Amino acid sequence: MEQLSQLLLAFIVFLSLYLLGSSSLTGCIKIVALQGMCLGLLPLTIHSLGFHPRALLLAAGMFILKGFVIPRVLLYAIREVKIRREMEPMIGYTLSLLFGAILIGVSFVLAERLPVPPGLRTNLLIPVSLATVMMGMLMMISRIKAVTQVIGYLVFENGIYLFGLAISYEIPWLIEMGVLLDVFVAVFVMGIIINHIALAFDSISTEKLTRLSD
Amino acid sequence: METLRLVASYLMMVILAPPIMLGIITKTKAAVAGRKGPPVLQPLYDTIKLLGKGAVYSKTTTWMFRLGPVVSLAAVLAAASLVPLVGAPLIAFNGDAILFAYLFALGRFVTVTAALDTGSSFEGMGASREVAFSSLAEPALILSFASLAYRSGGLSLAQMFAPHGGPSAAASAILALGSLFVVLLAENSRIPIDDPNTHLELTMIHEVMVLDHGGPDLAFILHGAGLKLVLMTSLLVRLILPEMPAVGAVGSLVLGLAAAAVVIGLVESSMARLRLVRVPQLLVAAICAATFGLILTLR
Amino acid sequence: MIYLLLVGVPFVIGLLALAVDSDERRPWLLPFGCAIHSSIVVACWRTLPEPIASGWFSIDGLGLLVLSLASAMLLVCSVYCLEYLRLRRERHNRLFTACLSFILGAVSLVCVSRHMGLVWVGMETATLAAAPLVYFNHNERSLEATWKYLMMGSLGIGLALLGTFFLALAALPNAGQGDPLVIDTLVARAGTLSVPWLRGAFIFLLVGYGTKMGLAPLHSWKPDAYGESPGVAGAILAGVITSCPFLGILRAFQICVAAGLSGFAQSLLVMMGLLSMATAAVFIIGQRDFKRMLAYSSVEHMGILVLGVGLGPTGSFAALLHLINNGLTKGVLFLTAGNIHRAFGGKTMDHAHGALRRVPISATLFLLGFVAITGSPPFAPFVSEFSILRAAVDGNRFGVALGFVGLLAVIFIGMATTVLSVVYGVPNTESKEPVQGDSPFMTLAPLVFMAAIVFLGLWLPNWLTTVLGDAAKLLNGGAS
Amino acid sequence: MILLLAAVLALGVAAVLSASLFRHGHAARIIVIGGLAAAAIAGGALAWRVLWGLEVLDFIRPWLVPGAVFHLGIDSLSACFLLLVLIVGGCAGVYGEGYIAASHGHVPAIPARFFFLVLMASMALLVGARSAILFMVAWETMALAAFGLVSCEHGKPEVRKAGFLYLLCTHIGSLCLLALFALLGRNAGSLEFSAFAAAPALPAAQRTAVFVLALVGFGMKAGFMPLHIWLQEAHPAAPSHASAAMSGVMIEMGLYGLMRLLALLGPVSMPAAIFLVALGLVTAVFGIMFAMVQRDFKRLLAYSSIENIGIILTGVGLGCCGLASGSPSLALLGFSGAILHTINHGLFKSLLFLSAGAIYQAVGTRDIEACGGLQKSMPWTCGLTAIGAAAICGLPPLNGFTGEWLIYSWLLRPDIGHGMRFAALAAAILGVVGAFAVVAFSKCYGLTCLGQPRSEAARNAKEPSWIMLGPMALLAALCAIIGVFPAPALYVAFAAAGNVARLARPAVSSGLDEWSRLLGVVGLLGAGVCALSALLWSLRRSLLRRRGVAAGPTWGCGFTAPTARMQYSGASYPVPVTRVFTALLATQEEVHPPLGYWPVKASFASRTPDPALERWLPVLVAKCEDWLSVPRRLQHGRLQLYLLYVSAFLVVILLWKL
Repeated sequence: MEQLSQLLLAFIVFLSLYLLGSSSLTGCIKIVALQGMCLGLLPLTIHSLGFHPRALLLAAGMFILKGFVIPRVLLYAIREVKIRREMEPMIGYTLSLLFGAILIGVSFVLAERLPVPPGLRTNLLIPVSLATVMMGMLMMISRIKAVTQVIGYLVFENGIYLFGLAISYEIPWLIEMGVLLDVFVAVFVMGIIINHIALAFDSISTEKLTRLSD
Repeated sequence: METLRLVASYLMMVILAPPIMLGIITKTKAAVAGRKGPPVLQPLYDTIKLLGKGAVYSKTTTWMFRLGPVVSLAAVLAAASLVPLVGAPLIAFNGDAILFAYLFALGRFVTVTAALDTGSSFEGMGASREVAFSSLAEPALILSFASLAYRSGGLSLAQMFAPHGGPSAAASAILALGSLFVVLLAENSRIPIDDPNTHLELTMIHEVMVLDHGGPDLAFILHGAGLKLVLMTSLLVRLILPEMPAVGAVGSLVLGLAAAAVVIGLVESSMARLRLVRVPQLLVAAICAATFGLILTLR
Repeated sequence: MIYLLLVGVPFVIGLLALAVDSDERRPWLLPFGCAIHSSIVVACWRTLPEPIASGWFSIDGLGLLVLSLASAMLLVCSVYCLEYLRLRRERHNRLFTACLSFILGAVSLVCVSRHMGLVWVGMETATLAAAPLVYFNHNERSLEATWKYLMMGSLGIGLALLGTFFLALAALPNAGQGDPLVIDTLVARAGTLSVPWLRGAFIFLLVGYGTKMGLAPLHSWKPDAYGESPGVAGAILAGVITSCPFLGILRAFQICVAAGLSGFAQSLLVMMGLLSMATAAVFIIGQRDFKRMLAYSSVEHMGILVLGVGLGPTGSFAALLHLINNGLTKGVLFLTAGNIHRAFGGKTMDHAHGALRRVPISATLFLLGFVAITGSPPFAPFVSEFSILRAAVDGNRFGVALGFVGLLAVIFIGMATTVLSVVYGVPNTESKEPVQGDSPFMTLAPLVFMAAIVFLGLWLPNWLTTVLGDAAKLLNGGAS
Repeated sequence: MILLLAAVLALGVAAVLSASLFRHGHAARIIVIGGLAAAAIAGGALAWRVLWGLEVLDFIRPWLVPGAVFHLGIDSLSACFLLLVLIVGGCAGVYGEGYIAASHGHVPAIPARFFFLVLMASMALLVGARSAILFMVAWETMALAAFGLVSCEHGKPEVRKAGFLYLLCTHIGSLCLLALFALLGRNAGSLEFSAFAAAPALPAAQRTAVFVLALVGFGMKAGFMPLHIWLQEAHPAAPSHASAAMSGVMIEMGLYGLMRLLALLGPVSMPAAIFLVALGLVTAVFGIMFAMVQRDFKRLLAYSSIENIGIILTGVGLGCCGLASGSPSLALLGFSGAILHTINHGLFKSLLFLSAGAIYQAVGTRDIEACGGLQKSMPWTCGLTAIGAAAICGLPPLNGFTGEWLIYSWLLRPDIGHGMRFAALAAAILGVVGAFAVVAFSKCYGLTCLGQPRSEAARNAKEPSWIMLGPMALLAALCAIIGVFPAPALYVAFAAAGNVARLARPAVSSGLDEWSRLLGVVGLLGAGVCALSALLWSLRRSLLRRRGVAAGPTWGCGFTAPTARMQYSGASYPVPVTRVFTALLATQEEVHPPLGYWPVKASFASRTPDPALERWLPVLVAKCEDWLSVPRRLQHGRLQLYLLYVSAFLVVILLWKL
C-alpha cells in the first residue's frame, strides 16, 4: 500500500510538471482529469485504517467529479468559443518547468519545518500537496488563456484537496464538501465568465483584459 | 518758577536755534566761496515772511496734504522735548531714545503721504527715495543708540549722550558718532547725501517732496527741518563736548551748535553731492561702523 | 433558533427575490428583509444567545460588532437601492437584489459560526454573491473587473482553506475530544497546539483572507472592482464584505495570542498594515478617478485596521472602533460618489467638476466624508485614528507612529487634490444625458451614515464602549 | 465658565439659524448680529472677571470619547485672546453683513455667514479648551470653517488653488499636533492639560521632538517662514470680513497654542529660545520685504501679517530667553510685548482688511495700480485706512508703537546679561522691519487713496454703507485709544504674560507698575503730538484766514500736461529699496524698452513670486513625482501579475516567518 501511495503522489507531481510543459489545450484538460482520478484513488491507499466507508464515498465522489464532470465542462466551454488549440505561455515552457522544479524544492524545504502529522503512512503527502498548490499558482501566473488559468486553478485545488486528505479522518466531512463546492463553483462561475469574455472579445485571451490600470 | 524758566528757555532754543544754525551754515559756505552771503538771521526772516503769506493748494490734494506739515512739525517738537537742550530735557524716561527715533519716522510718514497726495510724479519720486534711504539709516541709528545705551547703562537720551570716560568706551563712542553723523546728514538731507539748495528736481530727495507747499505750511516744514538738524547736532555735541563750567550747560551747547554749523558748512562747501546710487553704500558703511562700535562695547 | 433566523431570513428573502419577476416590486423585499434582520440583531444586543450545536454557533463581542455593522449598513443601502434600481430600469435587478440579501446571510453566517470551516464557507458564499454586484453594469470594463475579482478571490479563498487545514493539523494532537476547529476549543487548548503548524496556519489565513480584505500587496483587484461597480455595491464591498475576512484574521490572531505567538502575529500585522498604507499613498497621489481613489483609501484603512490590531490591546480597541467608523464613512463616500458619478456621467476629474453646483447635498456629504475619513475631528474616524496613534506612541513604537502620521499626511494630500477638484469649481456645461440633481432616498442614506459618524465622533455610547472593550480583551487573550 | 459655553452656544445657534431657517434678508442679519452681541456680552463679562483676578471655576464634565474629558477652563491668557476674538470678530461680523449685502451675490451669503460664525465659536471654544481632544476638536473646526470661508467664491480657479493649499497646510499642521499630544499624553498618562503640566520632564530627545512638532503644528497656522505658503494665497481669496477675522485672530491662535504649551511645559532651553528669536526675525524681514513689492493690496496685507507674526514670535522668543536665563522680569517683558503686539495687530490688521474690502467693492479690483485718488470719493474709508496704516507702521500716537516699544526696550536693555547683547542686532533688524513697513504702507495707503485716480472705476467710487464704516471706525478708535492710553491693554498683556511665564500675581504686578509708568509717558507724548498738531492746525487756520487760499493744478516742475498715468506706480515706488535686495527678492521683470526714433509701444512688467511656494516647493513636488512614478507601474492591469504578487508574497512570508 505504502509504495502505491508514494507512487501515486510522485505521479501527481509528474502530471503537474507535464501540465506546465504541455502546449495542447485539450491535452491539458485530459491531464487534469487524470490527476483528478489519481486524487480519487489516493484516499484508499493513504491511511493506515485502510478501506473506510467514508474513504470509499469520498474516493468515488472525487473520481467522478474531478475525473469526468469538470473536464466535460471545460471541454464544452472551449468548444463553445472554438478557441485555437495551441497556446503560448508568457514565459517559455522550459523556464516554467524550471520554476516548477524550484517550487518543488521550496515546498520540500517548507515541509521540513513542519512536523509530520500522526497517523499518516507517508511523509511525502505534505510536500507534494504544497508543490501541487504552488505549481497551480505558477500555471495561473504564467499562462495567458483564460481556460488555462482555470486549469491552473484546478491544479491548485487538487493540491489543497491533497492536503485535506492528511486530516480527512480527524475532522468531519464538511471540509471535503468545502473542497468540492469550491472546485465546482469556481469552475462553474469561471465557465460563465469565459463565455462572457468570448462574447465580449471573441477570444478568451486575457491579453485583452488589461484596460483597468493606473 | 524753576520749571517756568526751563520751559521758557526751551521755547527760545526751539524757536531761535534752527534758523540761526541754518544761517551760520549758509554764511560759512558763502565765506568759503568768497562771497558776503545773506545775514545770519535770513532764515528767520524767511520763516516769518512765509507765515504771513497765503497758500495755493493743488486741486488733486486732500486734507492729508494740509495735515502733513503740521504733524511733522508737531512730531519734531515732541522729539525736542526729549533732547537735553538746556542742560536737562523736559521729559526723560528709560526708553525715550526709541520714541525719539519713531517720532522722526512719524514726521517722515506724514511728509511722504502729503507728497504722494499731490499726485505729481516728481514728489512721488522724492517720497520713494526718502523712505528708501531712511530705511537704511534706521539700523545705523538704532545700532549706535544700542552701543551708547550699553556704555552709559541707560536707554534715555539724556544719559546716553553724556560724555563718558574709558578708552574702549571712547573708541566705540567715536564709531557710534561717525555713524550718527552720517545718519544726521541723511535725515536732514545735507550734502553729500542730498543738496538742500539744488534746483534740479530729478536729483532732490527731501526738497522735491515739498514742492507744492507754500505759505505757513512751507514755514512749518522749513522750521521742522531746521529743528531736526538742531536736535541731532545737539545730541552729538553733548557727546563730544564736555560741559564748560564757564558758560554753563546752555552756553556750551550753543557754542557747540555754532561750531557744528561751521563744520557742516565747511563739509558742504568742500565736497559735492554723491550720486544717488552711492548713497546706500554710504549708509551701509554707517551701519557697519555702528556694528563695529557695538562689538567694541560688548568686548 | 435565533442563529437560524439570522442566517436563514436573508437567504429566504433572496430566494423570494429570485422568484418575484417584476423589477419594480422586487427591490422592496430588501428593506423589508433587512429590517427583520436588524430587529433580530437588536434582540441579540439585549441578550447574547447561548452557544448551540456543541459550540459551532455562538456570538461573542467580535461577531456582534461585525454583524451589527453589516446589518445596519445593508438596511440603509437597501433604502438607497430602492431609488437607485428605479433609475437603472435598463438592467434587470433580479440577481442584484437576490445577491444583496445572500450577502447579508453569508455575512451573518461568518459572524455567528464559531467553526473555522463554517466561517470559511460563509466567506466564500459572500465572495461569490458579490460577483454579480460588481458585474452589474455588464460592460467590458465591469467584466474585466469581475474576472479579476473572481480569480483573486478564488485564490484567496483557496489559500484561506489551506490555512484552515493547517489549523486543523495544528490541532491534531488534541483531536478526538470535541471538534478541533471550534474556536473556543482552540483557544482553550491553545497550549497544546503544535506551534509550526499554527504559524503556517496564521500565515495562510492572513494571506488568504488578506486577499479578500484587500491588504497590500494582495489588493490589486480592489480598484478595479470598486471602480467599476455601482456606488452602492462599492459601499457594501468596502463596508461589509471586507469586514468578514477581517473577522477571520481576528479569529486566527485570537488563537495565536492564546498560543503565545502574539509577537509573531503582531509583527506580521504591523508590517502589512504599514505596507498597505504606503501602497495606498503611492496610488492615491495623482489619482484622477475618484472611485478608484476611494478603493485605495479602503486599502489604506484595511491597513490601519490590521496595524491597530498589531499594536496590542489599546490598539485593538481602536481598530475595532475604526472598523465601524470606516464602514460608515465609506458608506457616505461611495453612495455620494455614485450620485456624483451619475450626475456627471463620468468618474474622473476630467468629467466631474463643481459637483457642489449640480448635486449640492451629495457633494457636501462627499466633502464631509473625505474630511472625516482623513481623520479630522469632530468626526468618528478621528477618535479611532488618534487612539491608534496613541497606542503606537504609548508602546514606544515611534517609528510606526512616524510612518502612520506621515502616510496619513501624504494620503490626505492625494485625496484632497481629487476631491476638491470634483466638489468645487464650475461644471462644464455640455453634459450628455439630462442632468439629474439630488433625489430624496439617495441623499437620505448617506445623510444617515454621516449623522452616525458625527454622533460617534462626539459621543461614544457606553454600551458600545463596553462591547468594544470586551472584544479587544477577547482578542488579546483575556477571558470573554 | 457657563458664560463661555453660553457665548459658544450663542454663536453656534446663530450659525445654524442663519444657514437653515432665516436664510435671507434682515432676519439673518439680525440673527448674526444678535449672536455676535450675545457672545460678546457673555464672553466679555467672563474675561472681565478673570482679568480682574476673580476666581473662575473650571467646567469639567465626563465626555464619552476615549481619553477625552470635556474640560473648559480660563485664565488671563485665555481671557486676553477671548477678548480679541470677540472684539475683532464682532466688528468683522457686523461689517460682513454690509459686505455681503453690497456684494450683490458675489459673496454667497449662507456659507459666508455660517462658516464665519462657526469660526468664531470654535475660536472661543479653543481658548477655553483644557484637554487635548477638546482642543483638537476646536482647532480642527476652526480650520475647516476657515477653509469654508476661503473657498466661498470657489467659482474662481485662484480661489480653489488657495483653498486647496490652505487645507493641505492646516491638515499637516493638525497631524503634527496630534503626534505632539500623543507624545505628551504618553508622558503624562492622560490627555488633560493639567496632567501635562504635572507630568515629569520629558527626556531630551522627546523634548526636541515636542519642540519641533509644536513649531510645525502651530507655525503652520501662524505662518512662520517658510510654513507661510498658504497665507498670502488664502487671505486675498477669502471675503474681506473673513480675511479680517483670519488675519486678525485665527493665525494668532497658532501663537496662542505656542504660549499655552509654554505655560504648561515650562521654559525651553536657551538655544531653542534664541532659535525662536531668529525665526521670528527672519519671518518678519521676509514678510515685510515681500509686502513691499506686492501690487494686490490684500496680498500686501497678508504678507504684512507674516511680518507681524514674526515680530510677535520674536517677543515670545525673547520671553523664553528671559526664562532660560532665569530672569522673570525679562521673561515678563518679552511675553507681554508679544501679547500686546498680538492685540494691536489684531486691531489694526482687521481694520486694514476691512477697509481693503470696502475699497475692493468700490473699485472692483485689488490692484493698487488701478486705484488712486479715492480719498476724494470715499473720505471716511481712506481716513480710517490712514490710521490703520500709521498704526501698523508702529508710529507713536497709535497702538502699533506700544508693543514694539516693549520689545525694543527688552532688546536695548543695558542691564541684560552679557551673553544676550546679540539683542542689539535684533533691535537693528526690527528697525529695518519698521522702516520697511513705512515703505510698504505709505505705498499701500498713498498710492491707493491719494493722488489722481488711475482708472475710471477709481474716479467714481462710492463710500460704503454705515454698517461697514461703523466697525472700522470702532477699530480705529481702539487703535488710537490704546496708543495714547496704553495702561489697560498693558494690564491685560501683563496678566496673560504672567500665565505664560508661570509667575505669581505679585511678581507680575511689580513689573506692571514699572512698565505702565513708562508706557504712560509714551502715551502722554503721543497725546502731546496730537495736541501740538491741533495747536499748529488752528494757528495755520488763523494765519490763512487772513490771507487768501487759492486752488490750482499740481506744480509739474515745468511740465505742463501731467496725466494720472505719470504718477509713481506701485511697482516703481519701492524700487530704491528693492534694488539693494535684488538677490533676496528675485523679482522677475519683463521690459520692452521703446526702440527706434518713433517707438510704437513699450512696456514694463515686474512680479515677485513667493520663494517658498513658487521656487522651492515645485522642486520638491517634482522630485516626489518621479520618485512615485516607479511603484505606480505595479498596478499594470494584468491579472497574471496580480496573482504573481500574491504568490510571491506568500512564498516569501513562508520562507521568512514559518
